[in-house]
This record gives sequence, structure tokens and C-alpha cells, in this order.
Amino acid sequence: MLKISIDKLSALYDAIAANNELILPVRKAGVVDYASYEEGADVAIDTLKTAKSPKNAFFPQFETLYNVNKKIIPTDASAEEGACEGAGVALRSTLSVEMAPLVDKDFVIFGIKPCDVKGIEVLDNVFLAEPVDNFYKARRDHGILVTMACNEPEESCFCSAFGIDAADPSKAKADVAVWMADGNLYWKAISPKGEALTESVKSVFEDSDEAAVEATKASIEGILAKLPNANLSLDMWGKGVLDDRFYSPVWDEIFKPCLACGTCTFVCPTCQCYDIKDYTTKDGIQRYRCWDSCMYSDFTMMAHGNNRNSQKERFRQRFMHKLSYYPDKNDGMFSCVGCGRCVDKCPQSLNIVKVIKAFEASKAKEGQA
Amino acid sequence: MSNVIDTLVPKVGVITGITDETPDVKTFKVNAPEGGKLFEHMPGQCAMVCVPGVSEGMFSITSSPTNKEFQEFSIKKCGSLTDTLHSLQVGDMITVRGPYGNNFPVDTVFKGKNLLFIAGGIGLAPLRSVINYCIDNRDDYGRIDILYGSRSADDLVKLKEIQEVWMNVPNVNVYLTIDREQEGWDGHVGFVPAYLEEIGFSTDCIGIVCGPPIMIKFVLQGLKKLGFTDDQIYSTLELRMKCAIGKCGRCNIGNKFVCKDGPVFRFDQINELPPEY
Amino acid sequence: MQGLIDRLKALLADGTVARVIGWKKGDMSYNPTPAVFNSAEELDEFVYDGFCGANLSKMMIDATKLEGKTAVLLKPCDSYSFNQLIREHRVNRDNAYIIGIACRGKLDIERAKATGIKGITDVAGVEHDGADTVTFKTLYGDKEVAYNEILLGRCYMCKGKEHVIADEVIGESKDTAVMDRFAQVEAIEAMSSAEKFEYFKKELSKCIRCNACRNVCPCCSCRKCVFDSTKFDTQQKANVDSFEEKMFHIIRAFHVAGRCTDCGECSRVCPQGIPLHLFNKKFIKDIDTFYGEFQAGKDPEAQSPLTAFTFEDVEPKIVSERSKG
Amino acid sequence: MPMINGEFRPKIVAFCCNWCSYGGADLAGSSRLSYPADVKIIRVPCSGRVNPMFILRAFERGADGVIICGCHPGDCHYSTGNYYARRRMTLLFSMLEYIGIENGRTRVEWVSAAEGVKFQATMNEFVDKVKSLGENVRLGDLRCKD
Amino acid sequence: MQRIGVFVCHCGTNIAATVDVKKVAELVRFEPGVVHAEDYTYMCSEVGQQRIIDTVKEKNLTGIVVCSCSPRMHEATFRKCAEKAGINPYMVEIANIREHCSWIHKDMQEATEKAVILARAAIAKVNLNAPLQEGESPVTKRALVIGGGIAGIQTAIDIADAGYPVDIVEKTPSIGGRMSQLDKTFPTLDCSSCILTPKMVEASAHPLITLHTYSEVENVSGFVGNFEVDIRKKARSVNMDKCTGCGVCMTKCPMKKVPSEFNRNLNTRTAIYTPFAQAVPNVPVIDRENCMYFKTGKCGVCSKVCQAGAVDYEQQDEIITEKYGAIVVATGFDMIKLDKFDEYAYSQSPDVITSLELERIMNAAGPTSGHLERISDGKAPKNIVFIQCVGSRCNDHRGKPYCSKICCMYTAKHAMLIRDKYPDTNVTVFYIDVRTPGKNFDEFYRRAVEQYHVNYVKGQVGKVVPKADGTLDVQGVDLLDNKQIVMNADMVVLAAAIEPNPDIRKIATMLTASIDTNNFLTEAHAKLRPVESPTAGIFLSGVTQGPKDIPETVSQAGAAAVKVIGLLAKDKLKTNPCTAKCDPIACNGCSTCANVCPYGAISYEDQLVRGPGVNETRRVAVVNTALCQGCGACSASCPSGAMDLQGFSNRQLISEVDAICR
Repeated sequence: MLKISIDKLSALYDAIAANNELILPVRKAGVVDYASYEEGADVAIDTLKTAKSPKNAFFPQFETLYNVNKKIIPTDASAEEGACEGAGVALRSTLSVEMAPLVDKDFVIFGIKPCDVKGIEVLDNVFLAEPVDNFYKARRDHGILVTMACNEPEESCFCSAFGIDAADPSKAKADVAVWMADGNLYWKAISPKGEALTESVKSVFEDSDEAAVEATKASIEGILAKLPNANLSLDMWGKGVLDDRFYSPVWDEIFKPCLACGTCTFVCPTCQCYDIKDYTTKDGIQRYRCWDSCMYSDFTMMAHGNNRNSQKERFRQRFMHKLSYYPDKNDGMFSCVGCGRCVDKCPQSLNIVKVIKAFEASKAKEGQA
Repeated sequence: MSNVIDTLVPKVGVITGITDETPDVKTFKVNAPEGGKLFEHMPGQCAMVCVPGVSEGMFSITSSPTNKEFQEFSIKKCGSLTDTLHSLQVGDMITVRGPYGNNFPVDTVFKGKNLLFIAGGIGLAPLRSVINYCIDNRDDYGRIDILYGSRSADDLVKLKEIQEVWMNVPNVNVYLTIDREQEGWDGHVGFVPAYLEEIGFSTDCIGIVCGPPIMIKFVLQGLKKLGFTDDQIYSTLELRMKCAIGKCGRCNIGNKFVCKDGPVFRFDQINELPPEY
Repeated sequence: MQGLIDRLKALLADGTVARVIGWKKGDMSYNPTPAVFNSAEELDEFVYDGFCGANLSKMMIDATKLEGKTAVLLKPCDSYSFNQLIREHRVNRDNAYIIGIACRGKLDIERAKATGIKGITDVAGVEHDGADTVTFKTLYGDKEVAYNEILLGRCYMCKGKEHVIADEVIGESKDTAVMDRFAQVEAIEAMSSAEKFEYFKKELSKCIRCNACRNVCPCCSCRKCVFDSTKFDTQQKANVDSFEEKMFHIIRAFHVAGRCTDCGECSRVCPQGIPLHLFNKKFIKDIDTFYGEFQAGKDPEAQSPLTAFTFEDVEPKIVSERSKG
Repeated sequence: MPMINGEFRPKIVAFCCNWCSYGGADLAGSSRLSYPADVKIIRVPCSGRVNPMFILRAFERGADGVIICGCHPGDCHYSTGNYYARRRMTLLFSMLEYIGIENGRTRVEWVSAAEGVKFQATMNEFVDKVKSLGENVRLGDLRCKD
Repeated sequence: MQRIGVFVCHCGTNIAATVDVKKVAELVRFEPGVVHAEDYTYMCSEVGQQRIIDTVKEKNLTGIVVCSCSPRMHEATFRKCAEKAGINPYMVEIANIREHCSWIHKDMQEATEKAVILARAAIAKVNLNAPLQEGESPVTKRALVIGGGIAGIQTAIDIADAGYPVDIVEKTPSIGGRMSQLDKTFPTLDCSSCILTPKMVEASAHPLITLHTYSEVENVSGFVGNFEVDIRKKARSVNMDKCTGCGVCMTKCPMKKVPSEFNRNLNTRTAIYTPFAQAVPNVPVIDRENCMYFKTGKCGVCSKVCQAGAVDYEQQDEIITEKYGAIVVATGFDMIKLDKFDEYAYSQSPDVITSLELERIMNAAGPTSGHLERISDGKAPKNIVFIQCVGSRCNDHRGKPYCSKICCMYTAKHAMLIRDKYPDTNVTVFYIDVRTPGKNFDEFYRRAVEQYHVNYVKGQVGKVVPKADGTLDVQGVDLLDNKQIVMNADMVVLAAAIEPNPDIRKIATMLTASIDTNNFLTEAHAKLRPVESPTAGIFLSGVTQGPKDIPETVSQAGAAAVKVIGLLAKDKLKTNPCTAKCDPIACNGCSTCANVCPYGAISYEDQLVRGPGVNETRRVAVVNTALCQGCGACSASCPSGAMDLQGFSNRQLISEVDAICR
């Protein structure tokens, strides 16, 4: 295990940034989100929860997939149909497709919390499943995750319900685990990628034992146990519960305050719905993909109708997807990591915890009856 | 530029032929710019066809894989993309990506079986791929019955092929019907489900149904009346799609993605899904 | 609060109303959810306290289409929104029973957390008739904050505690305004052009286009928002470039100009903390300056300034004339 | 930046009402009153038809200046259209100024069908102003530039 | 998307000299939707149109873009052409590459680039065009003429003779206008009232003409074929039906000190009066501002002397509302005020007068009973100086930039008449140019110079200085001799510029008719539609359109009448199909659009709305296409974009913006 004094963290950042793009929590106009480490960046490394999840680094809110270019070229076959007549040289219009470049430089996400690491695992199951999404894969291949223990978890956190250990990031599927304890940052590589990164920045560290880390782990565990939703029951959810939950009357009332905005979706580390759209450019189009939300009324709208026409259906879709459909497809793994961002951010204070609790309550009521 | 080809990135296709099928359906022949087919596919599979700048949409490939020269899409005019497609000319370029989705089990379950195809309107498009595949491999399948109906005689897609090819293949029976009486039409008149019961097919076959939702509903009832069970009836579904590879989150019905796990479903599978289609 | 619940139960019991729109206790002590109550039994979960900031008037668009009257609890500022909805024929007044509910300013949990409070397990002193001090029990020890220290930003610029429409008013409100409504707008107006641009660029670049501001806004009651339709070819979901967010927010503010009651919900709900009310307030201020004072929602009969004119209106060049460059 | 012979050539969209200003532009044309080719005119029935979305769209797509021309107040072919336009544009321009967009990029001018000279003068002035402001960086869509 | 043919017109060399038309056709060939592009010398010619028709049929076109002159010029031509070719006329768009391009740019490359961009915008628009059908609206077969001068009278008589009822609204108590103030007319020197009075009587007696004198137009609503006009009939205080026109009241009226407007305030009239002896109708009015009875409540002489009992002090203004199919504006002119030309001492000396005042002085019914006298002392002037172009052809803000057109001729007339009647009077005319185009005009002017020896001095007068002896020193320049001259005169006559009647602004606003910088009404086309306003159903007669003499006025009055008759002869009018249309699925029913509609064309109704995900009855906006004039104010105000304007839809305009900014 290595350590560096928290006062000297900028030396570590500089060392990492020397060879990689460094992405870490940065405060901008009062809000902390993951952003590039660049001059003047107001790094807020002790932020427990960034407003948005770091999924942007792998699955950006907007990315160009390819360009379709329209070119007008001379053609020798002037008699060919579709060629321009009478304009001297025979011309014809052609299309060519140019795929956007894939990410080919390493980057480091520093300070990512264990729940968000799990969130990336959730995305992996979607984007790396056949057929592989190469845009995502390139970023995954080049992304190095430095995950940090959550020293002071808050009441909106419920990651432990999903088996995530906020005290011990070394259990996460990341590359380096770090802790902040007694004025130092402790560093431990947990993957070959992590070891390579460690090697390149080793000079800024000194060796250390694990005593301080162990103490911090114990303290965090103590707090985690006291969190109000530490023991949130997921018994009613997972594989094979589709029919029972889908038709539940709980949905009939609970969705009502939902604004149909995309706040929960866009701050969520696991939501991965996207839209593909065209932008007309000078000589063709740019086809891009951008985040979309299943909560939006036009998400499934077609020319002749909408298969999820009411907000109830759309609301149900989001939670059924996270707690039932996704587990069905991924061996019981939930598409929620308990980061609690939706708990903090929902304009109407409606969130996945309330949904889970509402189902529990309705089951308890049925039990009584 | 990357050499990696992503499944989201399409190929350029050239329209090499356009046939007016009905007043609002055209069949487009598509080739690679250098000639030949853009890709190989199986009957029932779809592709994303796109007019850049307008939009992209999922269409079933209506030609049979046994056609080695080109692929065909029969497309009905019903929105901005299809409107634009209908205004294109031979020689114009579009982009195509695919094939996507599963296919009818022509090499497994269907093999050696009698097949009953029931289609309404543009619903013939996905089935035509299977029918021609079966006709081209005629010895692999038993009796083939085709029941096809449309609003009017003018709305019967691929009528020429039906009359000149299908009707002349041994052990293939074609039953055509139109919704309302029409001058010059001496065939059957009436809705498909009604005609189905009138003919009364035996249950020794696999039913393959495609058409408007309301027709499917009544055909299904009709088939059940005749003694068919859900697990011997197949259909294809259609929902809004963007990625076509089960990632964009749009076309799921419960835990199934129509684009990836479908579009071909057996009715007993469909019955297990929530009613969101 | 029990008195309030009893009154609501009585309204349900005597058939005056068929349902009540209010707030339901949250799973934590600071996150009540707007909810529809159909029975006396459900009302046991009713809550009204300092965290009930949500403006419920927009829920009445759907509720007043239902059979029977719907009771809704409206704070003074919410009542303006309801009036505006009447003006635009979006709610059916005859199907609404409006309970004007008193307000002593609503609390902003983010502002509380910004003082260093975290790991909250319980909150006390937030009832309407509660103490002047709010006590937070947290995993990291208890903390006390003055009630008035942690209000929503809008409450410090409150336009008054009078209900402009109500069938009955319950409780007594306390004034919370401590600053001029337009002080923030004036501060920006005083900046140089480059400073203004930098300020808004920084704020707006945080926007994630979640549409919370739009969907919560009682004025944004369009059945189909232009940004969701193909009417203007503006069907964009993400800020795919530096312009998108500006376009969205300018147009949104423009569409509600002359209709916005300044309820402040947009800024309250923004997950990225963008001070969106600064757009709306700018329009309100300009309208007041150019065309005379106008408070949307005050009078459901009043003509919106953008659907009216006078022959002597200022010319658009006023903007460059008074600009500092 | 679009340059011709080392000179910045702005993209300018002019919305002209059919009854007055478009006629004014026609008169400028038939009187051979020259103004820069950077100005491209879109015919609208009335200045009151101009939706703020059009103006922002033009800026989004890379316009450097947008000018709206209509009948003089009181002379609107439809009686009142330009009065509404006047209010809309005043508020919109004020908002653009407020978020830090140079206000010289937007303008409203009342030009009658008889004012070919005024049309020319207005366009010359406006083009000069926009040229002096340079390329529209603050409002432009980055993807549009080549 | 459409199948578009692009037709680029050379317009001879008008376009082709500056725009590389072949290149334009070539470059737009691969724009989305374009299946054909060609250029031709004159697209509007028979041959050009036939090419379009042939191509439409051959290539199955659904849309047409013509790159040519202004749509205000030939849009209608090409729409008709499209119709002949069998496609909807509204599938045509014009790219204006002449007025907006070739005529104003010199550099071929620059102009060609611009032409391509304008063509692209039109192509982008036409791709989104939809076929539109013209509606029909009925025509009220009655015309209104505003102004009862010679222009209005002639128009009214011509319309009425064709069998359509006409109302004349005249602000003053009598019809007749400026012409009734004139003494003789050039170049024939016949007596003005001798030729006018029969016309006045004819108008008054015509069974299809209704006169509303002493009346003003108060409000106008509606549109071509269907105007609704409020007319204020000011209280005359004399019952028109009872009055016999005996005139006793006027002779007995004790208030005799009211300046006579008719005589340009050179003398006075009574408080109850007719403006002049031949007034039509010959019914006096009481000028309430000056009447003793109305001022003090005492008097009542006129009422007492009136044997017919026609005087009615209680009469009130009355507002009548009438419907008309067409409106003719014939509001005429006035002389400009001379306060800005004080160097001519008009305000300082009563002997500096305007030509119109001289007209009254020379008139037998005028203040001096036709004797040429100085106003100051009643003496016959021996030296008279005429000063031309006072306020006309004036480059600064004091006067008018235009030529008033009639002054040269009436001055020649005045000079000649004076020299004829008073041969011992010296007459000098200071002029900039003498303009005499017109039948027998130059001959007339030469007679003045050659036969009557009027002293014409080319040059301007700098100053007129009243002297202590009552004469005037005229300081001028003789440009031909290039010398300063000072000339002593007994009388100076100023040929003041004429300007449109000051009421025209108010009237034009009511009519939504456009007006130029000089307050003359704009014609729909300067050459081809000179008597029509761009606003459908509004016609121009007389000086309201621009300076004219009497024969011109009368011929234009007749022309306007013909246009009106042509309109009234139709039973139905085609209505503009570019009307607003509401998409009920997106409509909020918020009433914003109705609040800005100037025609009250938008109403609300509960409608069953069905669409993707919608099936309910709700309040939505409905447009009455007969009332909608297609201004688009509603669609610019609609937040959801539900209200859109056909032909200028949001998508169409945005696609134009995109094409231009591409």
C-alpha cells in the first residue's frame, strides 16, 4: 500500500495527468461533477456524491457516431439514370459513411465511488454484450478507474442493499482503490491496469502499512450500518418476478406526482437508454446519439401509436427495468446501485426507494388482510 | 478514422430498382455501390434503412436469402421517412445496416412441416422472405398454404409474383381475398379472419401470421377455433426502434427486446409478455 | 396539522370534494411527495410542513377533468399559478376547491446541507407552527439552524403572502421577503457583455436537459412542448453543442414571458442548481419597465403583455441604447 | 471564419414582410441600390409572423446577424402585426443582451415599400455593424463551422 | 419530399449579366428533392412557361422553383403555369435572384453564390409545401368613396353608372373639393365651377349614389369584398330633410366674423353657413364652435327665421355602419404650411399669398368679387412676383422632395389671366425649371411668355422683405444672367407645394393601406397597378396617390372605378389559401392566438381530438378561413407550435433559415 499526504494531492494529479487525461470531481458554478483536470479546475475530491454519475466518461450524453457525407462527383456514365443532364459534365450525387474516431488515449477517473463502479458494471452488461458497442468498448479499454472509499456516507445512500462495500473499494471491479484517512490518501492497485498506472506515478508516493485504512474501513462500516436504508429489502425483486410486479395495483397511485422529467435518468449511473438523431451539416449529416429517458412521453411514440402511452406505464417501465427485466437478463443483477442520486434530485421526492418501500408496504397490508 | 466497423454504423446502399406495388407501397431493390448484396440475412430478419437527414427505420427484408443478387424492401408510405423513400429514384443512395433480430426457424422447426401463411396488407412483406425461401427449398417443406388479403385488389402487394410464381409451384395453395367488392375482381371478398374460418385449415401445420394488429387478433381467435395452439403460431412484432441491437431501451416488452430477441415470436412466448405492444 | 387533516377529512366526508391534492409523508423527514388522497384513511399520511415546497397547481390540470371536485392546497405563491391556469383555460375552476394554505417560507434541504449538515436521520421544527429553529439529527451529530437561514432562494424574494384565489384560507402566513425581487437581475445587468456571457455560459453548461424545469413549470402546460415535437424541427434531447442549452432556456423563458408568475419552481427543481428564475425575472422586469407593472396570475382576466400593445411602445433599439456594450 | 479576399463576410438573415419591406427590397433592386450580398432575404407575410425561434435558429446555424423588417408602426397590412413584433423583439433582444450576446447582431427596422433607399442604407449599416462585431461566436453552433 | 424542377431565368441579361445562370442550375441539381434543373432566357414567356409545363409532365414534378424576378412580379404567373401543368399552384416557390441579387450586385461570383443560396432556400421550402385550395368569400356589391372632390365624384359616378350603389363620405359640408375653389382651369381656361357643378349635381341626383357630407370614416374592419365601415355623420344642426336651402338663416345670422375656410380665410362667413353658393347639398351647417347659441345659449335667430323649422340644435353625431365590397380613397390634397418658409414673408405681409388664395381672389364669388386687389389696402397691384417651387423639389426637411406637378401650369394661367385682364400689371415668375409635359401645355406656357410677355426669370428668390411703404422687395438671383436682382412688388404669389390631406395617415391605418414617406398612398405596382393599393379591395383616386392635375385625376378616378366595378361584378372572391391552421393534438386551448388575431378569425370549440395516445374531447382553436388573412401573428405567438400558417409554416421558414445559413 502507498500513501500521499492530502496536501500534496495536486502532485499526484499532475503525475497522472502527465500521461493520461484525468477526470475527477470538479466544482463548477456551485455544482460538483466529474470533469477534466485542467488549469483552474476547482477539484472537490471530498465530495461524496457528484450531481451526475461518472457514466458520462464511458457513455457520454452526446457523441457523434458517424458522418454521412454527400458528394457530387463526375460520372462517366452520363446516360445513367439519375445523372444530371445538360450541365456539361455529367455529375452524380454519392454518399459515403465515415465513422467517428474511437477513443484511443488512456484516461483516469479519479475518486469514483464503489457504487458508481458497480454502475459501470451494469452498463458493461448492456454495451459489451453482443453485438459489442465499440464506442463504449474503446472507452472502457482506455479508462482506468481509481475508486475511493466513502468516508461519510449519507442518508440517501443504500448501496449496501446491492452488496456494495463503500468501505472497501478494493472489492470493486476497478483498477486502483484509494482511501482518505488521517490526512493521507492511501493507494492500492487492484488490477494489472492499476498496477501499470501505479508504476507511472509511483514517485509521488511513499510506502505505508494498512493500519489507518483498516481503522477508516471500520468507521465507515459503523456508519453504513446506521444508514436509514441500509437494510432496504429487495426480496420482492430480482429474477422471475415480472408477472407479479407488473400487474400490481401499487403502480396505479404512486406514479401520480411524477413530472415525466428525466432527472432520475440523467443522474443515474445505470440508466443507458439513448436516442440516435441526425444533425444536418454543410455537406451531409452527423449522426449522433444522446441520452434519452424512458420517462419521456415520446420515448416509444411511433407514427401509429405509443405502446407505453400513459405516465404510469412509463414510470413502471423504468422501475421494472431496474428491478426485474434487467435482473432477468443478467442473472439477478439489479440495474440500481443505491447511489441515491435520484433520492436527492427528484423534484417531487419520488424515487426508487419509495417504490421499493411502497411494494413492501402493500405486501405487509395484504399479509394483514 | 477508425477501421473498426460498429454495428451502429451503416453501409451505403444504392437503389437499383423500384416497383410500384400498390398506390402506397413500393418495393426497393438495394445493392452495394460496388454491386452485390450488402449482407446476408435469414428470413424474418430486418434492417435499419435510413435516408440521411430524415430518419432511420426498421424494415423487414422482404426478399429471400436465396436471392443472391440483391435485397428488397417493400415499404408502405406512412410517415416522413417512408414519404421520402417513396420520392427517391433509381440510382439514389441510402444507408442500410443489419441484418438485425432473429428469424423464422426455417431450418429447424419449420423443416418438413406443412406451413400456413396468413397475411394482411403490407404484412406480406416479412412473410414473402419466408415463402420464397421455402419455395426455393421446396423439398424441405410440406404443403404450403398462403392466405392473403388486403383492402382492395389494388392493395395486394406483389400480386404479379403471387399469380405468376407462387400459384404455379406444386403443393402451394394461394387464397386471396379483398375487403370489399370491386369491379374486375372475381376472387373472394371478405376479411381475412372470416375467410380463414370459411376455408377451415387443418391443424397439421405451423401458422405464420403477419398484418395489422386488429387482423392478427381475429386471425388468432380463428386459428384457435380451428384447434390451433399458441405454440404452433408465429408472428413478427414491430415497435419503435433506434439502435436495433437491444441497447437503446426502447422496444422492450417486459424483459424481451423486439429488435434483438424478436421480431419473430411464437404466440405462447408473446402471451408471457406484458401487454405493452 | 391535525386540524388541517380533520378539515380535509370533513371535506371528503360531506362530499364537497372527491379527492384532495396535498403532500404525503416521505420515507425521510424532509422529502414529502405531492400526492392525491382519495380517502380519509389515506389522509393519515398527509403532511404539511416546511419541506412542502412543491407547487401543486399544475396537478389540477388533470385533476379538474375528473368526476367531482378536487381540493388542492395552494400556498400564496401557488395561487398565482392557478389563476394563470384559469386564464389559459387549462383548469376547470368549477371543479376545484382551493384551500389557501399559510406559508412561512419553504425550506431548501440543499441549503441546509451546504451548511455542512449530512447524514440526516430526523428533522424537527419544520411544522408550519413550529419553532424558529430547525433541528437536524444526523449520523454525525445534531445540528441546529435558524428556520429563516435555510429557505428556498425564492422565499427571500417573496412577492407577498396573499392568496389571490381561494375558497378558504387556513392559517396565517409570515412574511419572508428580505431582498428586492430584481436585485439579482440588476446585478447581472450591471455586468459587461463579456461578463454576462461568461456567467451564463458557466451556469448553463451544467444543464443536462432533464426537462425538470419545464415539466414542473405551471406555465409550461403545453400538451406537446415544441422541444418534443417536430413542429420546429427542434427535437433535441441533449445539449449537443454550446447553443442548445441557450436555445432551450431562452425559448422556454420566452414562451412563459408575460405568463410566468415567478413561482420559482424551475430553480427549485433543477438538479444542477442553475438559477433559471433569472431568465423569467428578466422578462418580468423588462415587461414592467417597458409596458407597465404586470403580475401574471394576479387577475385571471388581465391581458398578457405579449398579446397586447400600445401605439407608443418602445422600439427594439431601446436595448442597444441602454446597453453598456 | 468565412473570409473572402481576407475580409470577413458575415451571414445575415433578413426577414422582410411581404407588403412593405420586401417591396422596399424590391424597390432597392429595381433602383439598382446596391448593398452587400451577405444579406439574404426571407419573405414572411408580416413581421408579426417572425417567431423568436427563427431568429435563434439562424444564430444556431451560424448566422452572424439577423434583421427583421416590417411596415412602419401604424401601416401594418394586417393592422397590428408589427406592434406585436415590436414587443416580442424588444423582449427577445433584451434577453439576448442580458445573456451577453452583442446586441448589434439583432435589429428591427421599419421599411415601407417606397423606401428602397432606406432599405439599402439599413442593410449597409447593419452589415457594417455585424462586420465590426466579427464572427458570431457566442451564439453559434460549433458544429456548423467548417 | 417533393420531386422538384428548378427553372433559372436569365431575364434577358437582367439576371444573366451578373449571375452565372448555368452554374446556378448545375449547383442546385443535387439539392434534396431536385430532379430537374435548367436555365432559359425568359421563363415568364410563353415558351418558358411551356418548358415548365412539359417538364412537369415528363418528369412527374410535384414542386417547382423558379429563380427569377420578385415573387411580387411573377408569382401569380408561375402559379397559373403550375395549374396548367396539373399541379397545385401553391407548389411553386420563387427565388428572387433579380431584385435581390443580380440588380444590386456587380461581382459575378458573389452574385452567383448568392443566387444559389436563394435557390436552395426556395428548394428547401418547396420540399415542405403542401397543396392549398383557395376558398371563396362573397362580395358586398356596394362601394365606398372617401373624399368628395372631383376624384371621388368621378369615381362614384362611374361606379354608379355601372349599376352599383356607391357612398361618398366627405368631411366638409359640401362635395366639390379643391376644384370648387379654382377659378379657371388650364390650359383651356374654362371656368372651374362651370364644369364641376354639373358633376356635383349629377352625383347628388344619381339614384345609386348616397352622399354623406360633413361625415368622417370612423372605423374599418373586414377585408376585400366584405368591409364593414363605421361612418360618423357629424351633427349638422340643420335637418337635411326639412331645409329648403333658402339661405335666410345665413343672411340673418348675427355671427359674421368666422374666417371662411373656403376662401382660404381671406374673408369671413356666418356661423350657420354653406361653404359656397353652389354647395351640394345646399343645406347649411351650424359651426358650433362659433355659434352664439352654442357658445352662450342665447341667440337662436336662425331657428326663428327658418320657416321650414329645419334648425335643430339638439342634433347629435350619428354613427352608421355600412358594408362595402370595395373602398376608394380620394382624399385629395392641401397646400403645405408655410411657417418653415418665413424668408418669403408669408406671415409678415398680407400681400404675400399662395396661389390658391390668388385663385379665390380672382374668382367672382371670392373675397374681392373677382377684382385683383391687394389684401392689405384693396389697391390694384402693379407689380406681381410669382415664386415657384416653394417647398417642392426641396432637399431639406422643410419641404417636399417631389415636384408638385401643377404649379408651373397654374402659374402660367395666373400670369396670363392677369396680363389679359390688367395689361398694365407687370408679372414676373421666378422658376427653377418650367415643366410643361402634357397636351397643349407647352403651347400654353409659350403663350404666356410670347403673347402676354410674362417675365420669366430662371432663378430662386432668397428673400421677400416687406417695406414700410407697403410694397415688397423681392431679392433673387437670375441664373441666366448670373446676377443678383432686387425687385419691388406689390404682391407676391407663392406656388406652395401640395401635400396629401393630413387625414390620410389615420385613414390609411384604418384601411391597412400602406403609405410612402410623403404620405401618398402606395400603389400595388408603380406602373402596372397604379390605382390599386397593395391591400386588396382598396383603390386610389386622385392626388392621394401622387400629384396630379384635373384631367389626370379624372382619368385615374375612372380607372379606379373600373377596378372597383371589376371587383363588384364578381359574385365570389377567391380567398387567400395561406391561412392559419391549428393542429388540435398540440393545441392547448390557451387563447393566446385569439388574443393577437386582428380579424377575430380564431374561435374555440370543444372537439374530439384523436391521435397517437390521445382520444378526448377538449377545447381547441379553430380558424375561420374566410376571415383569416394569413398574417401569421397567431402562429408566432403559439407556444406549442400548434397554430401554424399554411404556405409560411414554421418548418418551411426554418428550412429557409437553415438553407441560407448552411
